[in-house]
Amino acid sequence: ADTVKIGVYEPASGDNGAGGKQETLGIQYANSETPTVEIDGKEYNVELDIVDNESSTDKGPSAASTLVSDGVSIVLGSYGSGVSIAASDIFKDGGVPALGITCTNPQVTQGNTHYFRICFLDPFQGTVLANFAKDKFEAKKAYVLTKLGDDYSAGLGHYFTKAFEDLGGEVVEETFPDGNSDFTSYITSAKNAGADVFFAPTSTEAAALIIEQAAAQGLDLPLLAGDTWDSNVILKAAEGKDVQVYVTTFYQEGGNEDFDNGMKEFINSDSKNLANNGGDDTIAAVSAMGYDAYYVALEALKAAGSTDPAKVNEALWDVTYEGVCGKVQFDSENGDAQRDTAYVKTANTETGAWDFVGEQGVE
Amino acid sequence: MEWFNQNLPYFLAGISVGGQYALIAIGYTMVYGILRLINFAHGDIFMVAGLIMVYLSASLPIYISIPIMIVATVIIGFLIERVAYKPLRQAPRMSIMISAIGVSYLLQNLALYITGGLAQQYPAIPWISDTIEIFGSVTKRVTVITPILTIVLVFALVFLIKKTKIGMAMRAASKDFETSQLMGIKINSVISMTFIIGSFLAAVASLLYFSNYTGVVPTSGAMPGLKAFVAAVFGGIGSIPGAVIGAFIIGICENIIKGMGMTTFSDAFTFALLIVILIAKPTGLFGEKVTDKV
Amino acid sequence: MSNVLEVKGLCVSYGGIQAVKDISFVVPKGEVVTLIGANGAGKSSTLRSIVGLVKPTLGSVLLNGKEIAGKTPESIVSQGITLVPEGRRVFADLTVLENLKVGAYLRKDSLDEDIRWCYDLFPRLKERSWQLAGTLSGGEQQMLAIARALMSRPDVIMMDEPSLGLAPIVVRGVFDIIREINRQGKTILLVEQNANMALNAAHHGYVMETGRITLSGTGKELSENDSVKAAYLGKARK
Amino acid sequence: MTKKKETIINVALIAGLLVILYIMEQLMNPTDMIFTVLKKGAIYALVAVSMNLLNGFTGLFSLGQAGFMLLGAYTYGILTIPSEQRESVYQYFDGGIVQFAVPVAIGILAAGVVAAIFAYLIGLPVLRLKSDYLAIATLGFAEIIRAVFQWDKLGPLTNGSNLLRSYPTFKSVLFPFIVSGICIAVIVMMINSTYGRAFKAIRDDEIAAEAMGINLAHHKRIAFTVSSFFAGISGALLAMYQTTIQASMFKSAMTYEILLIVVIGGIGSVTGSCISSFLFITCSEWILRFLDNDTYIGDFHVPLLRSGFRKVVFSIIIMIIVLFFRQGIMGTKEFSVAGIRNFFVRKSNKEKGRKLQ
Amino acid sequence: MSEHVLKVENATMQFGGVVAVDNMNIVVDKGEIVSLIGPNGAGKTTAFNVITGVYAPTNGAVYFNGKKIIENHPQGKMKKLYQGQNAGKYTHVLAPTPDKITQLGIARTFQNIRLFKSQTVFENILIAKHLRRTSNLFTATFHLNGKEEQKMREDATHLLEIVGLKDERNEMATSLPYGKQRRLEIARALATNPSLLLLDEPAAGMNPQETDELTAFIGEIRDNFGLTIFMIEHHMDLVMEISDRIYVLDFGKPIAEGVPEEIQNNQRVIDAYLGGAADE
Ligand SMILES: Nc1ncnc2c1ncn2[C@@H]1O[C@H](COP(=O)(O)OP(=O)(O)OP(=O)(O)O)[C@@H](O)[C@H]1O
Ligand SMILES: Nc1ncnc2c1ncn2[C@@H]1O[C@H](COP(=O)(O)OP(=O)(O)OP(=O)(O)O)[C@@H](O)[C@H]1O
Ligand SMILES: [Mg+2]
Ligand SMILES: [Mg+2]
Repeated sequence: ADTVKIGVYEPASGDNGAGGKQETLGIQYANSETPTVEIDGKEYNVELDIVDNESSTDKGPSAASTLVSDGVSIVLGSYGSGVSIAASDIFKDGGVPALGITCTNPQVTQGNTHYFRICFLDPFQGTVLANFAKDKFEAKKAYVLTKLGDDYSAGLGHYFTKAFEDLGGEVVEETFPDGNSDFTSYITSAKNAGADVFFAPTSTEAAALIIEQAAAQGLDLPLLAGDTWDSNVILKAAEGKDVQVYVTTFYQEGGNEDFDNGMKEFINSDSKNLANNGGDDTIAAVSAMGYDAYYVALEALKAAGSTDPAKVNEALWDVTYEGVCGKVQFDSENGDAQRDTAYVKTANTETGAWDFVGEQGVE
Repeated sequence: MEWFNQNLPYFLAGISVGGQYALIAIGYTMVYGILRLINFAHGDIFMVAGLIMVYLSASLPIYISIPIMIVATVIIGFLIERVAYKPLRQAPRMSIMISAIGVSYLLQNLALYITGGLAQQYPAIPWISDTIEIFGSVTKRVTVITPILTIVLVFALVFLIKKTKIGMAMRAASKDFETSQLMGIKINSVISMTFIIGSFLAAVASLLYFSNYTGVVPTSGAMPGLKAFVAAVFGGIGSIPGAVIGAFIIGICENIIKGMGMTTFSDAFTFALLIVILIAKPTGLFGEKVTDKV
Repeated sequence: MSNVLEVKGLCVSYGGIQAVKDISFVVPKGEVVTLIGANGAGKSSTLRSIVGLVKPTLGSVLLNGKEIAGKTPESIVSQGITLVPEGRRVFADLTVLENLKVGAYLRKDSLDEDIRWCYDLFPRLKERSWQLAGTLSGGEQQMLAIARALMSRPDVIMMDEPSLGLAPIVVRGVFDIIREINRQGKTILLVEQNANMALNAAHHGYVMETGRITLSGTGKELSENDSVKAAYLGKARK
Repeated sequence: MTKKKETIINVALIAGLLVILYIMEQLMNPTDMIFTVLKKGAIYALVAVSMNLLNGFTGLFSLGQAGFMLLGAYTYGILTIPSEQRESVYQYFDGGIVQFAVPVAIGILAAGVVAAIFAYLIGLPVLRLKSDYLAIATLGFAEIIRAVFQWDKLGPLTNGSNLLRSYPTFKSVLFPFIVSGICIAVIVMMINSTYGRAFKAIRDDEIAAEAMGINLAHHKRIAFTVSSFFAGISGALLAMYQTTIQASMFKSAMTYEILLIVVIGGIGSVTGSCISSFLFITCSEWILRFLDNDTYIGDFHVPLLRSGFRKVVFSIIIMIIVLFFRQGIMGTKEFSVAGIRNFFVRKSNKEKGRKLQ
Repeated sequence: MSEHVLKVENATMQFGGVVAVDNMNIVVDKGEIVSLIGPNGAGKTTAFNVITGVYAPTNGAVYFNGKKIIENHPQGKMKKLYQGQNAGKYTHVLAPTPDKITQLGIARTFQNIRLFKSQTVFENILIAKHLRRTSNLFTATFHLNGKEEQKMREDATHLLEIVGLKDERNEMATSLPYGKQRRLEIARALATNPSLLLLDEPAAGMNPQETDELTAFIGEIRDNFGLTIFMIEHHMDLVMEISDRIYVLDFGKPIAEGVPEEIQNNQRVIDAYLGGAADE
């Protein structure tokens, strides 16, 4: 049979390597579940073309070029907004549509016709988190720590700040530079500032350090974060420590039994998958999103009736799909999925698993 | 008192991180002193030491892992010198430095390959990882141990270099290999010795550092390495007390800057301070003046 | 009579250039032997290859009957031979005293006596005991280099142009010292541009030209040889 | 061969190269990876040559290249983003303070000029430093510049730590080739002028150079400023190539990469730097990529191959080059028609000689 | 006063506690060959370094063709250390860098040869022509200075012929034998069009035969280039043969000055420097 190529533009190394790998796992699982697609009456084998964008806006474009040059019909990814924005023009020039999975920064899809996405956006997520901080903790003052030069981090921090201030709260903002692993000063500053919540939309790597050091310094504020923190890295870091961690996310394990079981089996079937998932079979929300994204791509291919990227791009606008993380339907302006709720979870430091807190929307 | 309580943690963090920088910086300074080589791979040796510990402690008890980790790190440092620097003894300085950059790349990429790029959780070392309270600030015990251990090690080293025969051989070799050989000094052993000491200190530093900042990633060595290197230059490269003082100054300033809320500039400030010092004193605080006799 | 040093068929080349081409000579015990020749004749290369700083491409070097060619400088030096290198090469960042101590690196006994002896030979060094060697004047550095070599108590001392850049009075002093240490039983292999004095001080001499030995004889014979006079002794002796 | 003749041949060769590139672009798929590599290679060639001018020809060990590229890239980006795009690019800063856009050519030139001005100012204090101290000071400046450009307060100008994008870029591979080509030609001409000789004298022996009446401070500053000018231009080109820029990508690792290129090509060889940048980019970004993928030959799972292996292999290649080809690809020699001719003539002479014997 | 090409006035140079040059006064007149001799470490090279701007003197002044080119006064810590009798005489600081001195017409060679290692013999000389250029960075880069470049090359070629290195033109400077390297250093200094040439031990490392050749050579260039030569040397044959006058330095101070015969028979000089019987 003929093959159709789907590009996977994800980080396997760098700051976002851990998250990128989990997202890729979801895609791979979906691919193993449904390895073929029927396009225009013909059966095609779906081949995943996976490249590593190294979490870097500098190396990303070359990786993107590789995909375009390889002749993929559609690209999935990336985890991390900065790399997605950086590759946007490469995909545009190559005429290849791209489907963002968990890149939540608005700029990814803004003003271009080839980048779509299936997740909610940071203005939404930031507001959700601000509301949550207000509702749950009656927070008046928030300490916001973002990473310098990270679009995801800066974006989410920005929208959170805006929303929180609109709600009448006060915000202390700080940034940490690349390569920083000493967070004790930031934690001290948060304490000294008298903040009620500590909001840190960062990569999981920084997150683990923050949790560890917050615990060591006896910080008794709730730690809040966005979707990136929904990872077993966080669970492990928090396990057995005296910390409270809350995250907003796309998916809650248990949301879809079939998917959960299949995914776990897939992870456990291969030691490499297990390692890529961080050593256990906790399902990350990004994996679920990756899974959905793969099926959205298949829908688009079917709708286009062709493997021609231009046609796929055209078809994407009208694709709808009911996935494990909810319904995907793109708005006609930017190609963003329309979503209005996020899940909130908290890390259970005893069991080392996520506890469901609730769904939170925006009033 | 309020002020004191609020700012003590910054100082504690500064002193502790300064001590760790100091241990790494000595490695730079010693190698530079003898080979005139900025050993870019030094920070990565530090990172590798961290990874070794992670993997060892997964299957062995801590008290066995620690000595094995130190020995393994020392062997790696030794081998790197033999394989990547020794063949270039006669080559221009730039080549050795590039070789060092190459080794640094290789170590990072190997670490990336082996760990799959995922952060590895450093094991908690009993006693030194415990949380203690100092004047009301909560911190890990390692914070206090670091500066003390650093100072002890430094005194030992200074004695070694100033007062012992091998120390004199090191200083002689640092200026002129050929003539040192004529004096019967075994250049290769002296250089190996330097790398062994440097790697040993890097291993100790990694133990202290990662007990505090527990995630080990392939690039973990880059920033502490760079800072330590700056510290070495700051104090006058080649001078061990200089490196140590430089490291403490940088560690403390960095945390004060963060405490002041100028976090964007915490790294930049380190460099700015360095440049100011260099402009005032082109060979660092305690640097030997180059005697360029015409 | 025993030869302390025997060089047979020695060849040295740098890359493509052959600097020393199959030379043989002997240094008898207790004698002063000199090598003279124009710039670039290969004198320094000969000395450097004997002591192992460059590896000879061919040939053998026997020190007290033992083969040393191809060994490392450290091991050669430890067998009782040393070289005062061309251009002084003192350790610039060590003090004068430390330089002397490094000179005795291989020794384990007390150095006080030897240091005193060196200071007697070169009083100037005593004054400068704590100065960094790099800031000494050229001549002072030369003295230090000789003294440093003496510190290892070698049987054979090779000197590469020890009089280079020295004041006349010191040159004479250096030659006096050469004679003096020779009298004390040391064997000396001397390379000199100052052919007059070298031949005067030497028991034996060899003349090198473009990598080969072209003439040999006792010091006296050579200094009276017409071609040597014409080529190396200059107007004063013509 | 006379000098004139050689110049003509060189010009002809370059023209030929451009024509070939043009034809390739017409015949092949323009998104082919080879063009990506060629574009980036051309840009890196320029920055490598500019670094070589400092480190190789003037003996100034500077590690500030990434900083000057950053200046160039930002200058270009800030000046050329079309006004109507600014609102979305500077979304956190109300559209930023620059509200006009200049033509591409002026943007590129400004990139060089801004980098040069900064270099001049930085050079005043730091060029007094020697070797490694200079290296670390320039490295430090690059890091400071990077931090300043990420600073929130400068956001209206620099967009803080966020991406700059939507400025004009190039499509054809000819563009970076022509711009880099012109710049490199200028650098080569300078190296061959009396100033170039002065630079080399400074590299060989500062004290002697000064005794020959060469004003060290002045000449070092010239070399530093000129080198940074071209680094700035290459920064602008890189910005165009990447379509987005962000201060965080101009890290010291980038400088080390360029330094590696320079050394692999041969310190003091312009053609060496050019050749090695293309090789370097090809290896690091293209042909080794297959090493990152799990590969099955039939049912056989090729061992070792998985994500990250490419970089391991690449660093081993670098180590091999560094250890076994110490002079780099070209040493201090230049690739030239005359050189090749001489090489063959000498070879055949040798053969003749052998026959005669 | 203006008849002296070079005048060193009360120059003192201290390094920490070491007084390398101590209140030195020297004059050199036009067309002379003057030698500076003295024991090792007497401060001869240091004196050269002061004259050529490598070191700023602790105290004193240097005049070139009657114009003050260097002046300094004891300052700060030095003032306390400095014991000289003219401590207060100089009030300004005038400390040009070596290139400015060369620009004025004083060229030098070095005790330890300092050629440009990676350059050919010809390029070594060409570099020294750089300081007399009239082109700027722009015109030089775009080769708009063809005539000047041509002239530089002709001059350099001419110099090579004069010093007898024509055949070695394209060899690497460091591959030359020692004696020729010394000649090349002199040729390079000449290429800066000096009127005063300072030679620091030009005959070091040469055998007597080569020294004789050098003696003749120095005389020739003095005549051909209308030079004034100030020279440090330890080879007495050379010094006595070509010097018009000789200064003898000891512990940084001139202890004698005069024509060769006077110096040769001066008991202080014999004791401090020449030693015993002057022949041997
Ligand atoms: N490291 C080297 N690399 C290449 N060639 C060299 C090297 N050292 C010496 N030579 C060459 O070998 C030859 C002999 O040099 P050598 O130094 O032995 O001569 P020499 O007799 O000691 O001369 P001098 O009196 O000048 O010291 C010369 O042609 C020299 O150029
Ligand atoms: N840069 C310096 N720092 C400290 N001391 C110095 C420096 N330069 C020279 N000296 C000292 O000054 C004194 C004079 O040195 P100088 O080189 O002028 O001697 P010289 O007369 O040229 O001797 P020689 O004939 O041996 O070359 C020496 O004692 C030397 O140690
Ligand atoms: Mg010699
Ligand atoms: Mg001198």
